[in-house]
Amino acid sequence: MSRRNPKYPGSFWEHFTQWRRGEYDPSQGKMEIKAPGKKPERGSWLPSALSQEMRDDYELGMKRRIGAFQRVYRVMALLLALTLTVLLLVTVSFLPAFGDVNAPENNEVARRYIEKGLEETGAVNIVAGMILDYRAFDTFGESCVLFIASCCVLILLKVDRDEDPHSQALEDMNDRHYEPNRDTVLQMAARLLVPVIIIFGIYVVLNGHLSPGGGFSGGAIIGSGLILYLTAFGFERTGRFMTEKLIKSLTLCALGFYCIAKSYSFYTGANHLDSFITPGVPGEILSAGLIVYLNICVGIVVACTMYSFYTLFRKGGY
Amino acid sequence: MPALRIILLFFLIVCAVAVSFSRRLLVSVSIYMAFSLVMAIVWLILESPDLAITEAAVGAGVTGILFFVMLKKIRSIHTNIMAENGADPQEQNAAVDRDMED
Amino acid sequence: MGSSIFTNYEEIAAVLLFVIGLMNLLMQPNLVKKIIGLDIMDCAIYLFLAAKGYIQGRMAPIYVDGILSADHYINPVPAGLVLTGIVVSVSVSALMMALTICLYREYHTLNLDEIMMLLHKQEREEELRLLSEGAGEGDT
Amino acid sequence: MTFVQNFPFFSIILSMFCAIVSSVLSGKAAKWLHLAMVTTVLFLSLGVLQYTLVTGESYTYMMGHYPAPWGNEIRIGPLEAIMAAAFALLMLLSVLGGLDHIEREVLGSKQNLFYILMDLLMSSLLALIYTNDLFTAYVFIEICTIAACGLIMAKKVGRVYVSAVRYMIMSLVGSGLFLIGLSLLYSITGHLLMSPAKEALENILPQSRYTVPMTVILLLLTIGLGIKSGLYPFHTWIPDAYGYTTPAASAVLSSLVSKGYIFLLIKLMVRVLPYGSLAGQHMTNVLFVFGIIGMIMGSVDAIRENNIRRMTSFSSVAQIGYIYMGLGLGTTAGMAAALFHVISHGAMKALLFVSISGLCETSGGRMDRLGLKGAGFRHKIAGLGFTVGSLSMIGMPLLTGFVSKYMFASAATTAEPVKMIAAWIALAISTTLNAVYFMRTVLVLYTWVPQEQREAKDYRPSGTEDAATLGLALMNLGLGIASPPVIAVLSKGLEIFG
Repeated sequence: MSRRNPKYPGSFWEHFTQWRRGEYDPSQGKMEIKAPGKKPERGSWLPSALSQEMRDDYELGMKRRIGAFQRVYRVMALLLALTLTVLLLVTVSFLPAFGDVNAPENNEVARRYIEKGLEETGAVNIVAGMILDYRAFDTFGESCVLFIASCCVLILLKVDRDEDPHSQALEDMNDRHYEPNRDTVLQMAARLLVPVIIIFGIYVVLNGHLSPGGGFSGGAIIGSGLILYLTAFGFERTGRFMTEKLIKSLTLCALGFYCIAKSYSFYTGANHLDSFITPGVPGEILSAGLIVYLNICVGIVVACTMYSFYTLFRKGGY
Repeated sequence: MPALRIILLFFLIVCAVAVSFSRRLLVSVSIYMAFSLVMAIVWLILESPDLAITEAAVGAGVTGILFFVMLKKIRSIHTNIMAENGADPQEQNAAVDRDMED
Repeated sequence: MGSSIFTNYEEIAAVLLFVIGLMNLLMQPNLVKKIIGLDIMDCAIYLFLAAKGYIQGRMAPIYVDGILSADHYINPVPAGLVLTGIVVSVSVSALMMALTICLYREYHTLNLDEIMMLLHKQEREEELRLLSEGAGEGDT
Repeated sequence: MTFVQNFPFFSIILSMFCAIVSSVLSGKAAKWLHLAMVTTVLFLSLGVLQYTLVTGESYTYMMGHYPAPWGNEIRIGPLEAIMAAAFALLMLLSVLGGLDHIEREVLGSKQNLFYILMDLLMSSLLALIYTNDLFTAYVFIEICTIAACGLIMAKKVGRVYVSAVRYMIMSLVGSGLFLIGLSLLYSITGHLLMSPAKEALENILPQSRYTVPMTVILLLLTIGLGIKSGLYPFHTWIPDAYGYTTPAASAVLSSLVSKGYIFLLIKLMVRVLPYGSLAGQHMTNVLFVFGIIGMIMGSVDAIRENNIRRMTSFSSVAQIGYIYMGLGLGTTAGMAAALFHVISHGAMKALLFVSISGLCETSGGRMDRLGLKGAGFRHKIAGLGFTVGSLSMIGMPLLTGFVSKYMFASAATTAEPVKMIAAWIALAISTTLNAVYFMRTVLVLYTWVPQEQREAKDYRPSGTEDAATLGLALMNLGLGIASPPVIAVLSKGLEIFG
């Protein structure tokens, strides 16, 4: 095994050993940062030994490579865009005409949703009946999407008072930029608008099964009302009622109720058991079985989530 | 009323293109909000009031607010960085504007 | 080519918007515009679905005057799907915005290309540093 | 309806409910809840597996009061049950393996959020496995994506934000393509449930009018899911996403998340696509080519990589290529091989990522090869785990990697001669390249170092990590030795899958 002797520098075995340990890499083109013409000593291309010139050379090469890559990327992306457009346009041209009664999707599925919807779900708004009763599993998944997105934003932006007092102080200081210094116009407008917006949001939520709208749009309206109030009056006023604890417990209760109610309904449905939920008298507020309660839950979750998105973006806390 | 439909759809496409070519981010966000509103009208014409009200509340409302507060947050982070580096206010604003442009 | 290309304005607009949004998402170096591109792309798909649900001369899917016949209302399924989809897209864009704020705090720029270049450089220097340390160890 | 038939539904709802409850719990309580939940899901899935094997047929379960084309439904057979059990087991072992790291690397006040993400990830994977409805699949794909993004950035140090943004962008492109493909499919079939959609397609596909739309739809759906699972030309987010996050998250992401999308793709191929349709044949050919390229290029990238975690991530690209190659063979045997590789790659990758975390820790956090010199002496169990995982990757007999390679090779004989030769050549090249980079790393781990470097510096031994490593190594060994029953269940499940 004389070839394993490290006295033979530059031997194949030495290169192989170095490569195996990660000290030497033939494929990565270290050549471009070596001084030309001179065979470098081991260790001569260390950062300390790198002259400024070589670094500049390296950066220039890097930039050139990235530039070339970007040009190729742009051309490829344009080609991709054109191909995709043409493919999709051709596909669209083979689809049924716009507004066609005989299109494939106007089949027995849609027919039953419309004809039996009132009898089976009790909702006057067919879309609400469909998403909260016939296809409720999707809608529950959708609420979970909102929940998980708010969890991710919490992980990203929430500043914890105890663990990180420095950033908390920084965030508080920054938040002064947002605080209006007794901006009369804004505050008057907010005083007039906020109650109207919030009441309208509640109306949309409660009438979700009777008229357009529902938990999600109503919740977003309530959320924007709260955000307007916060913008006009600052955290001192909203902090009195919208605390972290309240938001957490509201979300927990709403989602928990949603989960339990829907599990009950799925379980009874799949096992062909009788459920005590009845459609009620169509057209009344407290009708349509679970739909009105589910709308309220979704509304609460959405309003809380939107409000907490805003506060987290603004100063990383409530 | 196909004419109205075509005009609205054309407006949507113009908005979408304008978003990518506008230089300032604030303008892009405002154009996006206009896009959402027009989209809500298109859905109203397509007999889907549920979608219209949701898009108006979400696309033009909450998403727009979130975009604005994000831009403002970025500006305040930027001001902090500049202040740490000891730049004077005039320069700070110029730098932020440059940053907000594409 | 099929014949529907002359009547399906909504679908054609949706396809164009989809491609514009997708290209914004892929090509714009600026993160904020990427997010807007994402929203436009999603909106385009929802426009397509809503157009598919429309039926000429029928009403919105809300019972009026006790009419229960399926011949009076448009297809409610696409509207339901779009409602679900809008929630998903707003959650995703809020998450992306939060990520943008964090990235800006970390790298002081909104340009993803610049960030990638910076990282490339850092990685390279780190690699060289580790190699030099290792070489030092080997010599002693 | 017997009580056992409710179990899949219980497991989905249970994991969601645990996530919701965890939002007000402390980190520690959320951890225990998560572990208990995953264990429960494991036993529930085993119960379902036993039930479906006894009855020998699959059944549908209504989610609500309305039957098939109107309400949501899930469908359960032996294949789904064994996948759910395997996923739950892998999740449990990966989380156990990374438990200490989670406690150190995730901020204390945010640990319960981390476990919420894990819970919801489990529920979305279960829903992707069981669902029979395309739109439900879309919603849960989104949950899975957001949860995976949250897991990537949970560490909040270094470049995780960049990784998360790149992952999100690629995934969102994938979701967008999937959603528009789904809308187009809905507009030509009028159904969102898989089985009615297949019936509708069988009626309309003979008309030449629908050939082009169907091809485009398949292209969009496949590329969408391909981007999300890291098929070769769209894999650029993988090394970033797996390379910098906390070990439990890397293990879960590489061994489970991408596999959920692949399982959905298999479901689309079997349940939605009519058998022997022209568009389907094009699709399998395309998948075959991409898979072969991925097998080789992923390994080449791995050889060029010095960072051990990034190297293992690139090896994931190659292994995903194997799976797509198996699907691209277009035969039932190829599909069975791909399904077996889904489980076996999960076991191998989870083992590798868990043991890498231990090895790096005893080397002062270094991840380059030079820094890992002699790490196998410092952390014996992690070294053993890495060696077993590498040998399994290379295809050492008695370990699970050998069985899947053997299945791929024998499945290739059922395909056309051209595909057979190509698959064999690619398998040979890829195995050689695998051997090069994994053996190189194992040799580095056991390079002779002076005695004082064999002592672990500032290393806290962790019982759970060792136990998880041993468990995963045993799983590799078990899947390798006792593969016949697993393969029998897979082929039985595949028969009644459609």
